[in-house]
Parts: sequence; structure tokens; C-alpha cells
Amino acid sequence: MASAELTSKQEATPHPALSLLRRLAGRAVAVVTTLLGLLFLTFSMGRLLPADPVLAITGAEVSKEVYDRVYNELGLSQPIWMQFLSYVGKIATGDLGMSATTGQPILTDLMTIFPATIELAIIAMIIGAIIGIPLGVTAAVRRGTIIDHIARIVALAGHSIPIFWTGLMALFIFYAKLKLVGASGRIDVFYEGLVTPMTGFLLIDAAIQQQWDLFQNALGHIILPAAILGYYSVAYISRMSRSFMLEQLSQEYIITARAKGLGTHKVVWRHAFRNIRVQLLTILALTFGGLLEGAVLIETVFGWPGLGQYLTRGLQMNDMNVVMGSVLTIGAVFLTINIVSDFLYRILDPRTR
Amino acid sequence: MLKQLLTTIAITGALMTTQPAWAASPPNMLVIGTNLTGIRTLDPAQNNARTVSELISNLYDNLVQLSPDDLKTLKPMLATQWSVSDDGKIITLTLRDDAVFQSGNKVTAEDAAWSIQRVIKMGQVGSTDVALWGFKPDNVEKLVRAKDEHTLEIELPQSVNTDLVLYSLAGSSIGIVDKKTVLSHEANGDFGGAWLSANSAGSGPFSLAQWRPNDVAIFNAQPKYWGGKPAMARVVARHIPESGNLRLQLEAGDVDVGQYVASGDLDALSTNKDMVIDNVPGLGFYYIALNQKDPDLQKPKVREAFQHAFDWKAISGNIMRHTGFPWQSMIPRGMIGAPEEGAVRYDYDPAKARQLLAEAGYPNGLKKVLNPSGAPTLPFAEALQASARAAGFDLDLVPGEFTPAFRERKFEVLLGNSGARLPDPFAVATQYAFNPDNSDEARLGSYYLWRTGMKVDELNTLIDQSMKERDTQKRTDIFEKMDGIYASMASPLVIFFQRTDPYVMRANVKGYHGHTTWSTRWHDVTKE
Amino acid sequence: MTISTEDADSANAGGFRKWLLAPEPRGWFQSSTQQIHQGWLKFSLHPLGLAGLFIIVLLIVVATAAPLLTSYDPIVQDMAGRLAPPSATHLLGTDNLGRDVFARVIYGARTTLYIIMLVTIIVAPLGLLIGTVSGYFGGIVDEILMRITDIFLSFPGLVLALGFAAALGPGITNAIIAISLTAWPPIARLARAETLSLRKADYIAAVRLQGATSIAIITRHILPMCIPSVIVRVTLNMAGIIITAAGLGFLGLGAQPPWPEWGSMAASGREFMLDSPWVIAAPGIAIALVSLAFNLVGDALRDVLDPRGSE
Amino acid sequence: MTEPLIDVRNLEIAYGGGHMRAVRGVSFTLGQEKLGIVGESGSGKSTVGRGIMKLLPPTAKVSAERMRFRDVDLLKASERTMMTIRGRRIGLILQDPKYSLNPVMRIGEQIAETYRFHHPKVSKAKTYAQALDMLEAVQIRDPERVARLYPHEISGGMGQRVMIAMMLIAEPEVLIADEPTSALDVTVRLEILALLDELVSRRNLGLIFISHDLNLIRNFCDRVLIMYAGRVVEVLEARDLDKARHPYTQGLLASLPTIEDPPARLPILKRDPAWLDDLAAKVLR
Repeated sequence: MASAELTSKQEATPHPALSLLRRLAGRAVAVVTTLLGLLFLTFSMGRLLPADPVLAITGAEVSKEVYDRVYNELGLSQPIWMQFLSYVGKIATGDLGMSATTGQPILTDLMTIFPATIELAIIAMIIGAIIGIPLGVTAAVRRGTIIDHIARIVALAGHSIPIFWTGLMALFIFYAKLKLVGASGRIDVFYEGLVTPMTGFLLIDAAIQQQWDLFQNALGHIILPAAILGYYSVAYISRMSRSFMLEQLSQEYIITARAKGLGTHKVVWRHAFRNIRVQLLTILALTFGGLLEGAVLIETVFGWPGLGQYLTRGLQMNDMNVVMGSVLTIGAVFLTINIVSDFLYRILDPRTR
Repeated sequence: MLKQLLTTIAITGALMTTQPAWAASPPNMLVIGTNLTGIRTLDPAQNNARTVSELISNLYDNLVQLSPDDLKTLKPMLATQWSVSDDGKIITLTLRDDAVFQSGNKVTAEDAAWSIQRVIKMGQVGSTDVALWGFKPDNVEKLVRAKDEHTLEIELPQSVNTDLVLYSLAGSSIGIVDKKTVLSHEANGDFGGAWLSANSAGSGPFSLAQWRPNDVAIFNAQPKYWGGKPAMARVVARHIPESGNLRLQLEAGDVDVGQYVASGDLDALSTNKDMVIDNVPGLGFYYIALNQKDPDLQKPKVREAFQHAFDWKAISGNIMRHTGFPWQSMIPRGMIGAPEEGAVRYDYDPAKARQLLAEAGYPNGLKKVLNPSGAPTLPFAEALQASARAAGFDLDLVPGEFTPAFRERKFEVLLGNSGARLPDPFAVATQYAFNPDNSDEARLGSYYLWRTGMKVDELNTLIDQSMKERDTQKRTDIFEKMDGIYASMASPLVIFFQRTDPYVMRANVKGYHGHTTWSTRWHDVTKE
Repeated sequence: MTISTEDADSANAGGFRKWLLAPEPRGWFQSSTQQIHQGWLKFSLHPLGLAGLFIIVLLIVVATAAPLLTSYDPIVQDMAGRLAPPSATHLLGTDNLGRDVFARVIYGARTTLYIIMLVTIIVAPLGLLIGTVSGYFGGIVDEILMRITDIFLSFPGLVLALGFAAALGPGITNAIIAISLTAWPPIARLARAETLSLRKADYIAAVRLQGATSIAIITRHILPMCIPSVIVRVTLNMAGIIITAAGLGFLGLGAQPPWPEWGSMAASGREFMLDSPWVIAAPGIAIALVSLAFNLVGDALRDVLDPRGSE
Repeated sequence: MTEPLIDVRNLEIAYGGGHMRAVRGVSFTLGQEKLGIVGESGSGKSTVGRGIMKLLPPTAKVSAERMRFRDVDLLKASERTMMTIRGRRIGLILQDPKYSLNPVMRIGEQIAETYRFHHPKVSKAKTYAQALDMLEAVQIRDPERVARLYPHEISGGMGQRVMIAMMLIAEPEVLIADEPTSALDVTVRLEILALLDELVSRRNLGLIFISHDLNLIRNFCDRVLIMYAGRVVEVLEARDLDKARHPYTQGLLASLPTIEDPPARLPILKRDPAWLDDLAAKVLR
């Protein structure tokens, strides 16, 4: 939504190409400054954390000499702004530092874990959209009726019940009692190591390698956390669908469509819905960012080896680089999503093309 | 629109029901649900913690070993026999000739010598135990040497009880690595440390098939293992941090062995006839550490008041039921010098604690910050906080991970637990009572007494003696004396419980024995 | 002019209604009171919004009257009676340390209320200040402040709060500060938008011509006008804040023990969830109810304020 | 006159549970003629038009002694029946093509949709050809190109032609045009009117032309209904407008500026609350 605001400051310039160029330049400046600000936030977060960056590298048992040497090597004796500059420089070269708890470069860690979270969030988003959009549209069409109220309660409940509680309860019911789904991790242990990581997305890798039983197993593992995460996002998706839909339903062209003789279903889905598709895409993109947030909690409950678990563990273990790297990644993804959704809006809506 | 929703639900439902039955773990595979947090490498030289010790012990063989049921008798492993020179200075070990590394290379004395040298030269946490004997990067090459292909000679730089040395060789950090293979992966003089962090090069019954930090470690059986092919073709150690989830998987039979199950779930599992819970005593304690750099806590009466400020009996039967038993001596139960009829030395006595506080000059009580280190100690800390309130202590409970702060002496009151691998009171005594240099610059973070900022010369001398003395009776006397001093001085490390490590096993799992020194081996595990 | 007599009329009994419904309000106070009254009329048509409001009022009552509602001390332990199921003595059972769950939930309401109030106290002024200053001065000031706002907006709230809470150390106040750090940007945006529309108003120009300073204009003329919509916005965001706070508590960054906080109660209760579900269910339901209540009230408010909502 | 196409008697339309009476006791008939409904905004004239097509929001309460379209009792007609009437037998043209066309649907598709809906068995290609023919019929050059455009890419006049095409493609018997030219420039307005005139005559349609523009109505329509505050205050033949008796109509006429004799100041329209009650009865024949 921030992006919409950013682009609304258009000036009337004589030549359209020039104005486009100027707008693009302004956009680029905005993105770069936001990125810098993001870096500054993570940087200050790192400085505030109670963890000692020297000990994170040397290990706890370290002599005074080694400590001082590493202290200087890390540039901790330099003024703070110099430290910030060198931090930015490192990030620019893809150096996010080493993790004190996994012993690997943060970037390497992120490469292996981030696909797990993305995969989870995508499935969750699909589930959220499949439930949320029809729910919101129905609520808008049946505005003020009992259906509207029920839809609202259902949606808001998903957003109000603590996600860790839903997670454990669902595990208890669907895994322990009904044996419908897998429990922990991305796949059953006996399938572990059978698929060669290619994209990092287990479902895709399994599909490419045509290991369908493995695919099914992985699906059985992802479905529960994704469904819970998806349900969590239903509130937002349905609320926005409802409000977009209400706006469209009050438009004149709806009267036109009805005057043509079309029934409610056609009017709603062929006409009104078509007009909110692009808006919804933006909403889904934003939801995706929110799902990364939800993943922080759900991944702990489901032992899902993703970014959320990585971040919370980093926090618990005072692993500063992990915290900074994860927060930065999530922030960067957020930012990218904002830009992409803004871009999609321009591309897909015939009015802005 | 409802139609679409229903279709979706139907499709999802169909997908679910076509799912193959979620079978229990197969008969030739062992699934261990554990917590892999903080394991940054599987290199023996860079580790000394509990979970990782178990993983390493199955990748690498040691020269000698201790069986879980007898921690005093050394048993052969890669070394078939060993002898000590009369002056107690040289240990000579003869290696078996049928052991091979997973690379196919034969295990030689040179590999063994290099493995020990490597640990010392790298100087990581894995060297903690062997470094005690005086090995240093500049002398280890000379002192630990291969005499021929099957004979290893270890010369001690100082007079040390050789049993202690041999115990330390049984520790997971002294797993014997394949020198040739490891050196071929050396980079920047790291002794192959980077490569070994995610690969294995041992002669153990298993090899590392896959390792993803904080997620899963997979082990494949070595069919040509000198001790015979393991019954388990594959062992999987999976990170399941949520205890409730782990418990459900144990009950479902998807996980065979559960570690770090929370006490509430342990209580429930203990009534399940499909489960066996083995509470394995550990070489460490649950303690309250009082920072002696704090002028209030420095006073002996305040330290003594802490002994009476905690109602430990109230939690021993429930919260601590599986994770510890009451024990208030610094010598672990069953070890030489340990009190034989149990070690219950102080009772909860709020009146007495108040009186001691008043005598120390705090008639209105004392306010301190209490840090429980690590989440599992939180309920313990809450119980302490509540009972200490009645005893005049106002403890401000701030949870989190405080090991680094503890190591840097930046705390007031800390609640923690400890562990050690060397099955001799010497190890625990070093941890709890040794501090040769109390200055901040010394950074002796591995000694808890340094962490609390206290130095007792008499204890230092006794510990040194216990290391050198070869006569068991004399050592017993030394430890008894040490324990006496420790008790009477009102130590800044107030011990309440000795730790136990609960292992939950499905009843059909046989031969899995949690090891006190954490070198639990899977070679003999079978499933019925 | 007849203003004085009009006012005198309105002070009379029965005159209040007339004053409230007067077609041409006189003065800012009457007009905004009328607006609120109109809003309330619309709001009262939302049964769910009313239900939400009821729960929030209940929360305040419970928090205030906590000692009257239970005779148990929420922090007193009783190891012998731990994990007791709900009964007449312990309405919602006891927890891991034998504390009365009902008492902890009741007193936990105070913590929640504390969070709500403190966040509001921090976020509303901060957002207002940044938004109005940004909107009033425009230009480079606006550019800089809005860029900062964008940066904060480009983070997911919980993640940012997590990072800051970890950086600041555990404790409920630190958690609230961390949450507040993530909650002000939408408020600032709103205040800025309002200020932009007010800035051009004739009366602001008049005040400026009289020689009022910028500070005076902002604090005396613009700020008060933004307050109602800011309050509404804060209410809308409160559900998210409560969930975030519970999430922080769940991750051990919430209130310090032993003081009851629902999130950390749920966190410590999950170990006993399968056998003693009351330990986690009670705080879990409490969180869900209050968050749902704010969501419902927020939704209703949104409808009331949304011009599309009035057909 | 033969059997009327639309016959409305005593139509009442109210909102908000009867508080807001938008249309009060309106009666009229429509044959194959051009009937104008004129009134100021809020007089209920549009409500009448949409009421006939049952396109009012669900909050509207519609009642009447009679409301028939040919053989169909509109009062009792189900939504399903209405779907066969709307577009197929009665068309509706709205004021501003900017809003009344679906902004994200191509023009051709929007026109074809009406036809396809009422002639589902006709092939896709044929339907599209039909739409192109229709575009040509509303005098759009290069219909193939225009069919591929989106509404925002065409001018208002063209938009209204599209709207007309969309509503006539299924060959209805009645067309309701709700201020079809008010959003257009004066020059375009005349073109559209001419087009409407031609199409209505050629196809023998009944036309209800709703407008606030008395001049326009007087020149375009055969008969005029003058509405005020939800009531019909007078019904006249268009050519007899000068003989209007009702003071409101007279007021309306007087406020029209003429080129020959521009008044110094336009008179303010007089309104009398009494019109709401007594005069209505008189109009009813």
C-alpha cells in the first residue's frame, strides 16, 4: 500500500516518455533509500542485541589477545558510521556474515531454508485465496445478511486465534487421531535424502524427478501448516475482497450487466470480479509478506526447517548475524513484493497500461 | 462461489485419502527425535555437547570405550590392548588391524596420532578434556606418536593419573579420523575442519549420508564395520523442537527415540505401556550461581541463605521428576568420594534464610535479577522465585539464553545446569571448584568457579593432586575432603539436583542405552 | 446573534437532543459531538460490532475489578495441586506450578489492558507528530519523514518487533516499545493525509495570517482535528497488536514471570496441552476473544466511516 | 393505440423501510412511441425506469396496482423471468459510458455478451460477427478495431454508441434511455439522438426517454411525463407543452433561455408543497 502512495505523486509533465522516465527514476531513488533504511534498521538491531559479535566468531573460550585482534578485525573500534558503511559494503557483496549456531555463512543457510518457507507461504496463500476470495465476494453480495456475518466471524476467528494453538490442535486431530497428514518437517524420514535438491522446493523437485509417492508425502506434510497459515490470512483476504467487491457492485456497469439480463453469478464473477482481479493480486502479494510473518510461529510448532524457525532460534541463541540476516531477508522480500505488486498493477490493469 | 469452495475441499479431501497409510518407522531404521539447535559442525574436534556427541560417536570409533552400564572399566575399541609404563609417563596402545575407514583406508596408528594432534592443535571445545593433561600445540606432535602401523605411544607431559587420560580418549571428541581423506580437504590450514563439519571420515558403524543444520542428520550403516554390520541400515536424527509434536510422533510410532521431551509430556508418556523412559544420570547438576563480583552476594551469609531459600522438595517429584534427583554434593552419585547415603544437605527454611539475610545486613530482604539460562529451566526458576520470596529474596526473573553472560561474569543470580563427559569426579571438580586465576582478563570461562568470581587455593591444590594421584583410595580421600570444603564454604554455586537425561524409547527398541558420557552408540540397537 | 440563547437552550433538559440533532451545528464541539452521535447510531446497527464493544468493555471491567472476581493470588504456587482440572475450587483448573488459571487469566487482562494503553499512548502521539509535521511542512521534511515511515512499513510487524524486543531485552515494557516501534507508521500516514487536506483550509490560512507560529498551528489547530480518525485507526490496529504481543510472549519475549500474560501462559501451557488442555485453552481463548473483539469493532468502525457503507 | 407495451398504474417505490418515498403513485402507459420523462434530479424519474426493469437495490420496496410488460406481470415476475426480459425484450441505456461500460472488458466482448446470453446456441464466431454488425449499425467506422478496444480508449460519443449497440443487439421491444446524452458534448449529443431516433423508428421500439432537459424532450419525444418529487404532475403531448397548465411545468418552461429573447436573469423555479398532494389526483385522467 505504501507503493500506491509513492506513485500517486505524479506531476503533469509535457512528454509522456519523459514523465515515465522521471517516475522510474523517482521510484528507483525511493527503493534505494528504503533499502538503505532497512539496512540501517537491521544494523542498529544488531548493535542493540546483547550478543557479543567477537565471541560469536571466536567461541567463548578466547584469550584477551585473540579477543582484541578479532575486535579490531571486525572494525568495532571504528566510529559507528564507518561500521555501518562497511556493513552496507559487505551486504552489497552478498556477505551476511557467519552464523554462530550453524557454523555456515548466513547466505548458505538462507539458500537451503528460504525455499522451505517460500513453498509453505505459497501453498498457504493459495489456500487463503481459495477460501478468502469466495468468502469475501459472497459476503459482499449478501451484504448485511447472516451469511455476511458468518463469513466475517469465520474469517476473523482465523486471525484472532493464536496460530500456535491452532497448530498444535490440528496436529493432534489430523496427525495423531486421524492419521491424515505427516507430522514434523517437510517429509517423512524414510523419504529423506531420496530427492536431489534442484530448486529447493521439495514439491517441485519431486515432481521434476517424477517421484510421485514422495510428492504425495511432501504434500501431506505441507498441507496442515499451510492450511493453518492460509486460514490465518483469510481474514485479510476476505475483508479486502469484500470491500473491493462492494465498491464494484455499486458501479453503474453492474446495472448495465444486469440490464443485459445476466444473472447474479455472471454479474458478480464475469463483471465485478474481473474488475477486482488486479487489486486482489496486489492484496495477495501483500498477504504473502504477512505469511512470512506467520511462518515465524507456525514453523516452530511444525518443526518446519524454514526462515521463521531460523530466526526464532537465532533470537534464542543470541546469534546476531542470523537475526540480522533473517530480518533483512524478510524486509527485502517485503520490499520486492511491494514493487512487484505495483508493477503487476500497471501491467495487468488495462486502464493503467 | 460456494460451489467452488466445496470443490476445493473435495479435491483436498481426495488427495488426503489417497495418501498411503502413514506407516511407522520401518524395522531396519531408527528414528531419533531430538533437538539439533546449536550444532554447527559434526567435526569431533569442535564439539563437546550432548546431542552432537551421540552423533559423532557413531561416525567415529574411539581407541577405547566405556559401556553405559559400567563407567569405571575401560573396554577395547580400536585399541585391542594398552599398557602403561612403570613411571606412569607413557601409554602404549595396540590397534586392531581389521578396522577400515569409510573411504576404504585402513585405520593406522598414524591416523590415531594425527587425530589427537589435530584436536590439540585446533584448540576448539573438543580439546577441553585432553588439554587438561598438558598437551599443547607445540608439544603434541612429539608426545603423541605412531610407533609403527599398529602401535600408538602417548607420552604425558606431566604426571597424570593414566586412567583419566584413557577416559578422555573414550570421549567423542577423540574419535579417530581418516588422516589422508581429511587432509585432502584441508583449506587454509583448518585441518579439514570446514569439510568435516558436514561430512564424515571415520571408521565407525555409520557414515553421514546427509546433514542439514537444525533440520536432520541421516546416517547409513557401514556394512564392512569391523564389529559387524549394524542391525539398523539407517539412523535418522531429526530436529523436533516442539515437545508436544515429538510426543505425538512417538505415540504414533514415527519416532523411535525421543530426546528433550518436556516434563509434562514425559509424565504422560510414562503411563504409556508402549514407551520406556530411561532417566540416565548425567555428570552435572542444576545449580544457582551467585556472582561474587556483586558486593551483596559476596557475603557468605547471603550465599548460605540461598541454600535455604529454595523449596526444592516441592518440584523434585514433578517438574524435576525425569530431569534430576535431589543431590547437594559436588561429587556425582556413585563416583569415588561421593556421599554414599545420598546428599541432602539443606532444607527449605525461609525463616532461617531471613535470619541469615538479616545477619548479613539485609533485614528487609534482598532484590536481585535471576536469569534462568535456557527455556527448560524456566518453571524451575519460577518455583525458585516463588519460594525465595518467602525467604526474603525478591528475584526479578529475566528469562533468555545467558550462557555467554555467565561466561563473561555479567549476571547476578543465574539458574543453570551443567554436564561433563569424563566419568571421574575430577572432571566435575574442575568445572565447579577450580579457578587458578580470578582476574577478568584470564577468561577462564570453562571453570564455573571463575565465572562466579571466586578462587579457593586449597581447592585448586586438591584438584591438582586428584589429577596426579594414581592410588584410588587416596583419590577418594581427596574428593571427600574437597566436598567437605565445598559444603562448608557456602559455595557460590548452590547445587540442588544432579541431572538426569530422559530418553523416551518405544518398547520395541532394544539395545539403545543412553550413555552418561553422551557417547550413546547405535551399533547394537534392534527393533522387534 | 442568538448564539448565547441557543446554547442556553441546549443546556436545558430535553434541549440536549435538539442540540444533538440540530441541522446546523454551531462550533467545533457541537459538530464533532453530532458526528460522534451519528457514528454511534450507525455503529449500533452492527450487531457484531456491538458484541465486540461489549467484550472490550468486559475486558476493562475484569481488569479493573480483578481482585473482586477471584480470591486467588495469580502468582501463588501450590505444587501439590498442580495441573488440577477445572473444578468448583479452581474454576479453570491450575497450571504447571499449581497456580489458579482463572485468577491468572483475570489478572492477565490487566497486562493486556496495560499493553493496549501503553501502545496507544506511545503510538498515537508519535504517529500524530510525525504525520502532522510531515504534512504541514511538506517538501524535504515530508520527503524524509515519509521515507522513514516507508522503511518501517516495509517490515512485517512481528518480525520487526521480534528483532527489537530481542535487542531491548525481555520484559513487557520492552515488548510494548518494540511493538510501538512497528505500529506508528500507519498512524503517521493517516495524520499526514488529514493534515494535507486541512492545510489548505481557509481557517488555517486565517490563523496563519494572524501571525500564529507553525508550532501553534499544528498543535492547536491541526492536531486536534486529526485525533478522532487516529483513535479509530488505533482501534483498528489493536487486534494485530494484541496478537503480536501474544506472539512475543509465546517466544519468551513478553511479560516477565511470574506476572500473568496470556501469550506466555499459552506458551508454557502448550507442554501440557494434550493432557491438561485448560492450561492453554483459557489464555488462548482470552487472546482470541479480545483480538476478535477489536477486529469486530474495527470492522464496524470501518463501515461507519466508509462512505460506501452508507447506502 | 393498440395494446400498450408497458402499463404502469399507481407505482410506489420506497426506501429505508418506507421512510423515503422516491416514487409515489406514478401511472402511465407506453406504446410504440417515444415517451419522455422529465424532471429535476431526485424527482424519481430514473427510479421509475429501473423499477420497471426491477433493477433497484434490494432495500427498495416496490408496489403498484399494476405493472405489466406486454403479457408479463412485472410485479410477480421472478428473477429468472426478468433475466429473459432484461436485455432481450427491454434494454436500458445509462447516462455516462465512462461508468456504465465494464472498464476491463473489451468492447466487442461486451456487446457480444448480450447476444450470447440470449442466444446461447449460436456459435462464438457468429455471435462476434453479429456484434461487429451491430457496431456498424450504430455507425462506428472500423468496427473490428473498436471491438478490440477497452472503454477508456474510446470517446464518450462512441461509448454511447457502444452502449446502444449492446442494448439493441438482442432486438428488444422497449428501450429505456436514462439521460443518454447528458454526459456528452452538444455536437455529439445531436448525433446520438439522431441515431437513437433512427434505430427506434426502424425497429418499431417503444422508447422511454428520461431526461432533465425539457427542450430536448420536447423536440425528440412524442409524449412527455413531467415528474416532481416522485409524482407525475402532468402528462402532455410534446407539441402541446406550451399549453401546460401545471405551475411547475410552466416554471420549467419559463426558465429555459431562448436565443431570440434571453431573459436578463433566469427566474427561480417556484415550488409548492401542495403539489405533492392535490394535483397528483388530477393527472390521473
